[in-house]
Amino acid sequence: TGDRFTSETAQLGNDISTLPNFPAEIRAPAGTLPGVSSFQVHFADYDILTPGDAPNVLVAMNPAALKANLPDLPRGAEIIVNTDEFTPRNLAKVGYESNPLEDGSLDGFALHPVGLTSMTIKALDSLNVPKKDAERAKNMFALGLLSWLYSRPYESTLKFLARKFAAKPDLIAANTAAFTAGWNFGETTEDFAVRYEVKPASMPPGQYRNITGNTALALGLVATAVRSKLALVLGAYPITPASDVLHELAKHKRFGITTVQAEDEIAAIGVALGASYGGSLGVTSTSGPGVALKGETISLAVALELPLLVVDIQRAGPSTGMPTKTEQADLLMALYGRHGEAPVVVIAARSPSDCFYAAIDAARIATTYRTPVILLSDGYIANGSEPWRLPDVSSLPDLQVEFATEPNSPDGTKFLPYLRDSITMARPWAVPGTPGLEHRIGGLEKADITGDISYDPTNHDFMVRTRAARIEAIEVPDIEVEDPDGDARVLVLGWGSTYGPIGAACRALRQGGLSVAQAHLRYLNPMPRNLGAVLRSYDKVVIPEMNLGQLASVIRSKYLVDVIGYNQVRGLPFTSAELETMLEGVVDSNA
Amino acid sequence: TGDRFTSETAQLGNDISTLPNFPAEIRAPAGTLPGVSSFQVHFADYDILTPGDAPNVLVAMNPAALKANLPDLPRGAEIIVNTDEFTPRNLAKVGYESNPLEDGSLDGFALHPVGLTSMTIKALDSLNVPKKDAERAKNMFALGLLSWLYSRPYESTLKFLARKFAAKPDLIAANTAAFTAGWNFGETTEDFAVRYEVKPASMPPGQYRNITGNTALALGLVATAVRSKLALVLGAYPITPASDVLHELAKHKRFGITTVQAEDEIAAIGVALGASYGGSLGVTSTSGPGVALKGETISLAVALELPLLVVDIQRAGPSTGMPTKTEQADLLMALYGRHGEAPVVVIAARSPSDCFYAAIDAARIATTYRTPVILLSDGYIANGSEPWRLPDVSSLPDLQVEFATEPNSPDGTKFLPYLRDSITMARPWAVPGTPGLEHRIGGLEKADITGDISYDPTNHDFMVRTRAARIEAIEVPDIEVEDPDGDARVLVLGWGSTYGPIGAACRALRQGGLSVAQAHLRYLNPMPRNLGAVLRSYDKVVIPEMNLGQLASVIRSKYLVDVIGYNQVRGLPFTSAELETMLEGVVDSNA
Amino acid sequence: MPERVSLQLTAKDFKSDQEVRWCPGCGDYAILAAMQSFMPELGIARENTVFISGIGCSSRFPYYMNTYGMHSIHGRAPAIATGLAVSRPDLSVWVVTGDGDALSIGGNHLIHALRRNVNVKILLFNNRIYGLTKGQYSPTSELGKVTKSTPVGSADSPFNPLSLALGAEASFVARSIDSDRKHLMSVLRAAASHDGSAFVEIYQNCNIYNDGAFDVLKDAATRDDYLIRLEQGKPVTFGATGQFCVTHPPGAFGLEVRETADVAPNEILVHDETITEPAYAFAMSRLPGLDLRYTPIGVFRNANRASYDSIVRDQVATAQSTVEDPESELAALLSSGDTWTIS
Amino acid sequence: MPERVSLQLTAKDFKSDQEVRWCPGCGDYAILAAMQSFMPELGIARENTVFISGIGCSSRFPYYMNTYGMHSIHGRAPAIATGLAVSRPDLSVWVVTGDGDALSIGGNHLIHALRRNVNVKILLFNNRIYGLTKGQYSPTSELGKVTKSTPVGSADSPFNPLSLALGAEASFVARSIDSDRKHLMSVLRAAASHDGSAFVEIYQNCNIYNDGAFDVLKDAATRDDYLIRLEQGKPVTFGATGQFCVTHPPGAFGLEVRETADVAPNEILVHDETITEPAYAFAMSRLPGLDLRYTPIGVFRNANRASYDSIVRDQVATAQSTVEDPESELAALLSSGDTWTIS
Ligand SMILES: Cc1ncc(C[n+]2csc(CCOP(=O)(O)OP(=O)(O)O)c2C)c(N)n1
Ligand SMILES: Cc1ncc(C[n+]2csc(CCOP(=O)(O)OP(=O)(O)O)c2C)c(N)n1
Ligand code: SF4
Ligand code: SF4
Ligand SMILES: [Mg+2]
Ligand SMILES: [Mg+2]
Repeated sequence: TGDRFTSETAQLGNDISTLPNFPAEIRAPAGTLPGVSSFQVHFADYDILTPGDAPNVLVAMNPAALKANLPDLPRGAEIIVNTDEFTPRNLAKVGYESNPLEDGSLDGFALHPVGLTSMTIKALDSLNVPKKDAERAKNMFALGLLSWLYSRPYESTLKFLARKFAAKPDLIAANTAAFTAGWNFGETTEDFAVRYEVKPASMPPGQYRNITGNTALALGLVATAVRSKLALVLGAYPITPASDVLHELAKHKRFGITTVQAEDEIAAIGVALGASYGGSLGVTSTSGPGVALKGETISLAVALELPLLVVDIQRAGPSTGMPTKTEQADLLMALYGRHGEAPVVVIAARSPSDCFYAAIDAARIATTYRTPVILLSDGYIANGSEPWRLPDVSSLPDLQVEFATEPNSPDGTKFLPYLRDSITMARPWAVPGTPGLEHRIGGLEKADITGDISYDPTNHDFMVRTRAARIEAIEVPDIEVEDPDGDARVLVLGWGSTYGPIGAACRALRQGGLSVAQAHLRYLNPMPRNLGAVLRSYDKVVIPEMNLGQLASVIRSKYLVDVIGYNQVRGLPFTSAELETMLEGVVDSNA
Repeated sequence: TGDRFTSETAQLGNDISTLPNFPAEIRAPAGTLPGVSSFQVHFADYDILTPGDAPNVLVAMNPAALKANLPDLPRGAEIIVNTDEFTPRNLAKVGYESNPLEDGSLDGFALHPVGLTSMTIKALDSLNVPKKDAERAKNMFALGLLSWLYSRPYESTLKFLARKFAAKPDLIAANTAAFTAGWNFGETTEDFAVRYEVKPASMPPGQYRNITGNTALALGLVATAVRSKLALVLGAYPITPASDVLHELAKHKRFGITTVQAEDEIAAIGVALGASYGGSLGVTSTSGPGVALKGETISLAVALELPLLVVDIQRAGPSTGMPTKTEQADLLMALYGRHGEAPVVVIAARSPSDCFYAAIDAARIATTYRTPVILLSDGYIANGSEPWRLPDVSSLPDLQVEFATEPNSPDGTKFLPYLRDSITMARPWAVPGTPGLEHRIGGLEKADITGDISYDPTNHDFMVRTRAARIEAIEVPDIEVEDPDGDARVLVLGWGSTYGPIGAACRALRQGGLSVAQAHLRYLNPMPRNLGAVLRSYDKVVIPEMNLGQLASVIRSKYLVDVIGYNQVRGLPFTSAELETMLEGVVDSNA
Repeated sequence: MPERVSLQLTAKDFKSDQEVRWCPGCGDYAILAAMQSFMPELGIARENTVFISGIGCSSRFPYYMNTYGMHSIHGRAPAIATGLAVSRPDLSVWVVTGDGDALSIGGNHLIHALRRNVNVKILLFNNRIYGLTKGQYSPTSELGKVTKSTPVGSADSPFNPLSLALGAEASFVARSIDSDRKHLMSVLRAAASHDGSAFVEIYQNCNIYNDGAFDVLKDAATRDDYLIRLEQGKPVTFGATGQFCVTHPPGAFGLEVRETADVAPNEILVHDETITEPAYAFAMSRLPGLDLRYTPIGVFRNANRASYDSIVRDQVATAQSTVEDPESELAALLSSGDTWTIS
Repeated sequence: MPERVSLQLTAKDFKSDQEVRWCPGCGDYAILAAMQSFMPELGIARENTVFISGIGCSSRFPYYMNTYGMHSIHGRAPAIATGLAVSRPDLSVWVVTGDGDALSIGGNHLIHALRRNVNVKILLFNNRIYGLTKGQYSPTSELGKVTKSTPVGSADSPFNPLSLALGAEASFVARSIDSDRKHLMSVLRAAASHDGSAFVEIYQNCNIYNDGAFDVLKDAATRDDYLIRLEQGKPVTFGATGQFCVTHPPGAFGLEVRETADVAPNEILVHDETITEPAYAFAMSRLPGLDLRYTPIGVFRNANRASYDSIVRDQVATAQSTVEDPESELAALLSSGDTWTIS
C-alpha cells in the first residue's frame, strides 16, 4: 500500500499514456497524493450526448487513492477498487469512518470491487517472481481489464511491453501475465460492460440524481406498484445485461414487490403470468435469448388476455453473441416471434432515465388493456447513466385498475369472461377469490363472450381479428417531430437507445446551418396514427439502427415509404459524429 | 353383428340424411349387404382441386360392412372401423384371411380403429338402457364423431332427436348420450382431423399411389438419407398435426434413420443439432408451439453454421388454438422468431405430394449451405392426400456432401473452421473423428476465418452481414407465372397449401373467359431474384392467405408493392368457389 | 393456507356447466368424481380454489370443476401455479398434470416446485402413455413399449415418479388409483392438509391407448397379492388374509416381501410417513417390480419444512411493515443516494 | 464405446491454443489440469473426444481442450450430446456443465439423459453460485444465501445433485473436488470406463463470488473430520487416524457416523458401488449435513444397464442388415401399398 513507483511495472502503471493507441485521456489523476497508486481515465469534453466510447473510470488501488480522486470524478463514472487494500486499518489511516464500498456513499458511481492484488499474485503463481514484484504488477492487471473494457488493442500492448522490457525477460513475463489475466477477467465474468455517461441537452431546474437505465426501469416498476396499488411479482432468470433489474427490485420488497428467481426463462414468465392471473402485476425481465424461450408463453398470454410485462434488455446476438455489448436486433422477434396470429404491444425506451417512464407506460397499457407488453431497452442505456430530474410522485399517472366483482351477463346471472369493455375492448380481470365469478380459461380457441372452448370456424376468424383489432385500437400519442427551422426536407426516424446520438447529430447539423427533422418512436406496436402522414411529408426518411434494418422493414411494409436505412452492428452505440456525417450527405444530396 | 335395423336408433343411423343440415352426400352406402350396418359419406363430384370440406368417410360397423363398401370407396378416404366387431370369428365369417386393419391392405386409406360398441355402452352406463339398445346407439356415437369432424351443428341435431323421439324419452337420453360421447371423443383425442382428398389437375401416365403430406414428407427424408448417404437423425416431440412424421420415420430404420422421441421440443432440436455436428443430417419436426420453443437453438445453429432441418406443420393458433385445424400463421415466426440477426432459409410445400420434393430440397439446401432451414407445411396438406406419380429414384438429385478432411489454411498447417467456400459461402463441415481438424465452436461471436471468440466491433458487424449475405446469396429458381391467356393484368400470388384452391379458382375463371395469372412461392427466404419484376408487371397482385396477411407484409416491405390481401382464418382451407368469386371481383374492377 | 369454513356444499356444487369430454370409460372420470366429492369436506370456498393444468387429456380437468381454473400450456402448470401460490396465500392451488406433461416437457418445473416446496398440490394422472396425441410412449412407459413412435419398442427405461420426486426433495409424496375412490379421497385429504408441495401420483387407465395398464392392481384375482396399502403407524402387511408382509432386512437398504407366517411380528416393517430421512420413502418407492407386483399406495412421505411461498411472503411482509405511506416512501427512494439541485 | 489404443500422448497434447481465461485462482484451472493429465491414459484419440458444454464459466472448458468441442447454449448440452452420442458410437462424449447450467435451466435434459442412460460423461462443476452472471444464488446454494438477487437470503432449499441423479435412475454417480487432482483423476477414470451415463459432481471453488465454499473439505484443520473417501469393498472409515466410521444401524434407512473404537469391525459399513438397489447410494448421498460435515467423495453408484444409444443403434443396425441396396429398397418403399398405373 502506498508503495512509491520505483519498479518499472509500477512506473508503467502510472504512465500508461505512453502506450501505443491508448486513449489520450488516460493519465495520472489530478491531485494524486504522493505515493498514491491509481490512474484515472478522463472524459473528452464534447457534446456529451455523443457517447462515443469515451471512457470514464477511476482505478483506486487503495483507500487513499479513492479519497484523493473522488472529488473531481464525474458522477456515474466507473470505479474499480482494489478490495485487497480496503482493510479497516487502511481505511482508518486515511480517515474513513465507514467503508465507502458498503456505506452507499458511492451510489452515484458504478463500483467494481476487484481483488486486484490477490488476483495478480495468483495470476503470476506459475512464474516465480518475488511476491513484492508480483504485487506491483497489479496495475498491469487493471490495465488489461480496462483494455478489454474499451476494446483496446491487445497484441500491440503486449508487443510494446516486450520492447520496453527487452532487457528484463522476467518482467516481460510478469507484466504480460498480469495484463492478460486482467483482460481475461473482463471477458470471462460478465461483470464489465462499458457504461456511458450521458447528459441531457437541457437541464431545467430541479432536483437531480444520476441513474442507469436498469435502475430507472426497476424504479419505474416500483412506482407502478405504488400508483396502481397492485402487488408486483417479478419472475426472472439472471442474464446479462438484464440481471440488474432483478437485483434492484429484490431490494424493494417494502413496496409489496416479490421477486422470484426462477429455474429458467420459461418458468420466469410462467410465474409472472400466474401472478397476473391472481391479480398482481406480473413482470418478467430478460435479454434476447430469454425472450426466444418465452414465445410460447407469450402466445398463451395473448389467448388468455391477461396483463403481462416482458422486459427485453437487448444485447448483441445471434445466440450468445456478445453478452456485454449492445444491439437493437430483437425488434422483429418482439413483433412476430410467436406461433399463430399473436399480436402484442411493443414499446421502447430511449434513454437511461426514460426507462423509468417507459416502464410505467408499459405497465399501464398491460393492465388497462389486459395484454402482454414487450418493453425494449438495450445494454447501452441499461448500463449507461444520465442525470435525471426527479419527478414529483403525485404527478405520476394514477394506475389503479378495476377487478370484476360480479356477473356481467345482460341478465346479471352469469359471468362471461370474454365479454369485452366497449371502449378498451379488454375482457374483465376476474381474479380467483371473487365469489360468483368462478370460470375456466385456457389456450384452446374460445368462443366470443362465453370463453367456452370453440372449434367453430367463424368464431375463430372473428377472435383472431378481434385480438389484432384490440391491439391496433390502443390509444397511443401522435409522434412529435422536432424541426426548429421548420423547413427540413429530411426526417431522421429512430427508436430506442439511438435517441441520444441522433439528437446530438441533428443539433450539430443545425448549428452547421442545415435543416433536419427528428422523430423518435416509443410505440412500435401499435404505431402512432399520424406516422404515415408524417413520413410522407418529407423528401427523405433516414432510419439509423443498430441492426440490419428491422424498423425500416416494418415501416416499408406498413406505409410503403422507401426509407433509407443506416445500419451498424458493432455492439457499440452510434457516435453523433458518424451520424452527423451520414446525415449531412443525405441532406446535401437532397438539396 | 349384422343386426337388422329394427330399433329406431339403428333406423336413424341408417337414415341420417334425414337430419337437418347434414351433408346431402351422407346416405346409406351403395350395395349395402342386407344386415350390414354402416354408412358412407360421399364425395361431391366437382373440380376436386376444390377441397371445400366435402367429407369422404366410411363407417364400417363390422368386417362385412368393410368388405361390402371398400370396392367403391375412393382412395384416401377415411375409414372408421368398429374394432369391437373385428374378432377373428367375424373376420372369418365374411372370408377375411388376415385382419385388414393390420395387414396393410388399407394403407391407401386413413384408418381410424375405434371401439364404437364398447365406448357407446360405456357412455350409456349411467342411464340403465338394456345392453342391446345401448349397443344399437353406436351409430349415433359415430354420427356425433362425424358431426364434430365436419363441424356440423350440435344443438340442432340434438333438438332433432328430441323431436323425433318425443314419445320415447329413454331413447332421447340414449341417443343424446351416444351422440355427444362421439362428438366429445372427436374433440378430446387429437386423432381426428379432416382429411381432404385432392386430385391434381392433370395426371400424366405413370405409376401412382395415394399419399398424405406427412407421409410424403417423411418419405422425402428417407430419400434424402439414401441419396446423400448420410445417416438421418430425427429429434421430435409428439404434437398434432406433426406426430405422423415421427411415426412414419420410425418405421424406416433400415435406411439408417434414427428417431429420438425427446423430452421436449428444445431437447428435440438439440438432438438434431448434435447429430448434425456429428455428420448426420439432423432433423426436427413439430408444429407452431414447438417452433416457438426452438428459437434459441435455431439461433445457435445460425451461429454454428451447421445443417439443420426444422419442419413446422402449422396448425391454428395462437397458443394451443385448434390443434386439428389448419392455418398459415407461422410464416413471420419462421422468418423472424429469434433474437439477434439470425437469418435462416424458409421454404414451403404446396400440396401433399409436393411435401416429398420440398423435404428433399430443404435438406439439400441445409447440407450444401450449412444452415438451418425451416420447412413449412400445414394441417391441410399434412393430413390431406392426393394421387402421386411415383418418381424414378435414380432421377432424384444426388445429395452427397463433402466433409472436411484436412487443414485448410493457406499454408496447409492449420484448420480454420470459419474459412468459407468461395461459391457457397459455407464453412467446412468438419466432424469429430477427423484427425487434425480438432476445433471448438460456440454461440459467442466468432472471428472471421479462425472462429476464435471475438468481441471486436468491426468483426461483429462483418459477421452479422456475412450471415445475412450468405443466405441471401443462395441460388433459388426464378418464380414461374402461369398465364395461359398471356394477357392477364391481375396476378394471384400464393405460398404453401393454398396452391390447390387458388389453381382451381384460376382455371374456373379462365373457363369463364377471364384472364388471371398465378404464381406460387416455394422459397420465402431467400425469395426468387425475379419476384420484384414479376410483381411490378401486373396492375394488381392478390395474395390469399390463411392468416392476417403475413406474406403480404413481407412482399410490401421487400418490393414496396401495394398488394391486395385476401385473408381467412377459419381453420379451414379456402374453397376454390370463394376464391373464384373474390378474384372475379378484382379482375372486373380492374377492367 | 386458505381458511377452512364449513360450507353446506355438495359434490354437485363442484361440477361446472361444461360437459365432460373424455372418452367413455376413461379413468379420468373416476378421479374427477372423487375430487368433486372430496371438495365439500375440504371446506374451502369454491372461489378460493384454483386448478391449473398443462396440456393432455388429464389437463382438461379444470374445465369440469366449478372453481377457478386455467388450462395452460404443455408442462408449464407448476411454474404458473408457483406465481399464483406465491402471491395468493388465500387460495388453495392444485395442479393437474399427466405423465408426459409433468415428467417429459414439464420435468424441470416439477422438480423445482418440489425442491422449493411451493404450496401447491400436484396431481399426476399417470396412464403411462401420451393420450391426447394418440398414444406415443411416455417417460413412465415400460422399457420396450411398442407404440406409434416406437414400432420396435422404446429404448428408454422409465422414471419412477415417486423416486424422482423424493430425489428432488419433495416433502409430501403419495400414490393412489383412479378406481379406488375411497383411497383416492383419503390421499387427497392428506395432500390438502400438507403445508407445502404435495406430489400425488394417480394410476389412471387410458382405455383407448393403454388399456388395462393397471389391471393387476384392480382385478380381484391379482390385486390382493400386488397392492400394498400403507397406513401410518401400521405394520405393512397385505394379501387377502394379510399373509404377506414387508420387512427391512438388517444390513439391507431395500425392502423385502415375505410370508407373514415366517416373520416375527416385530420384524414386520411399521409404516411411518413422517420419517424425516427420505431414504425410507425412497426405499419404499423402489419396492414394485416392472410387473407392478408389490405396489404400495398411500402416503409415502409427509415431512414438514417451511414452504417457499411462506418464506418469500414473510420477507415481503416484514419489509412492508416498515412502510407507513408508500407514496412518500417512493419519493424518498427516488431521491435517495447522491442527488443535487439545479435552480 | 470408442476404441482405446495406446497413443504416446501427454497432457500438453490436450492443451488447445486458446489461452485460459478464468479468474486467477478459479477452481476450474485445477479441474482442467486434471482432465488434461487424465486424457492420455484414457487412450482415446484426440479427434475421437468431444466436450460439449452449456453456458457459464465452467462451460468455457471445451475451448481449452485440444479435442473437438462445442460451447452451446445454456442448459442444453445434455440434449445436444445425446444427439451426438446416439449417432456416433465411435466418440467419447463429455458434457461439462455448472450447477446453474445443469440443475437450473438444464434440469430436464439432465434427468432425462440419466434416465435413458445415454453414453455421455457429465461433469457438473458445482461452485454453488452463478459465476458468469456475477454471483446470484444457484439451485445448490444453501437456504438463506444472501446474493445480489436475494438481499435478505434465498428462500429455496437446494437440490442434492446426487440424490436428484439417483432419483432420475442414474447408473453411475460420483463426487470429487477440484483441489484433489489424484482423486479427481480416479473418478474421471471410473466415469470414462462406465458404459452409459456417468454423473460426476465436482466441488469447485469460485474465488470471486463464493470463495471458500468448500474450505472445510480442504483445510488441514477440518478436512479429515469432514471428508469421507469411499473405496470399493473397503470399510468406510475416516478421520486422521481413521477414528470415525460409518454404520448402518439395523432398522434405520439412513447412515450414521460413529467412533470407530465403539463399533465392532463387522458393524462398519463396507462400501459397495455395485449394489443394484439405488437406496444404498441414495442413503449415502444424504449423509452430509448443511455444514458439509461427513461429505463422501468417490463413486457412489456404478451399476450396469444397457445404454439408450446402444439399444437405439442395435434397432437401426438390425433393420439395416436386411437391406442390400438402399436405392432399390427406396424404390420399393415408394411404390409400396396400394398403387395403380395410368397409361
Ligand atoms: C409445446 C407442446 N408440445 C407438444 C404438445 C402436444 N401434446 C399435447 S399433450 C401431450 C402429451 C400428453 O400426455 P400426458 O401428459 O401423459 O397426458 P394424457 O393425455 O396422457 O392425459 C403432447 C405431446 C403440445 N400441446 N404443446
Ligand atoms: C437462455 C439463457 N439464460 C440465461 C443466461 C445467463 N447465464 C449464463 S451462465 C448462467 C449461470 C451460470 O451458473 P453456472 O451454470 O453455475 O456456471 P458457473 O458460471 O457458476 O460456472 C446464466 C444465468 C444465458 N446465457 N442464456
Ligand atoms: S385418450 Fe385415454 S386418457 Fe385420453 S380421454 Fe381417452 S381414454 Fe382418457
Ligand atoms: S467468476 Fe468464479 S467461477 Fe467464474 S471464472 Fe471467476 S472464479 Fe471461476
Ligand atoms: Mg399420460
Ligand atoms: Mg456455478
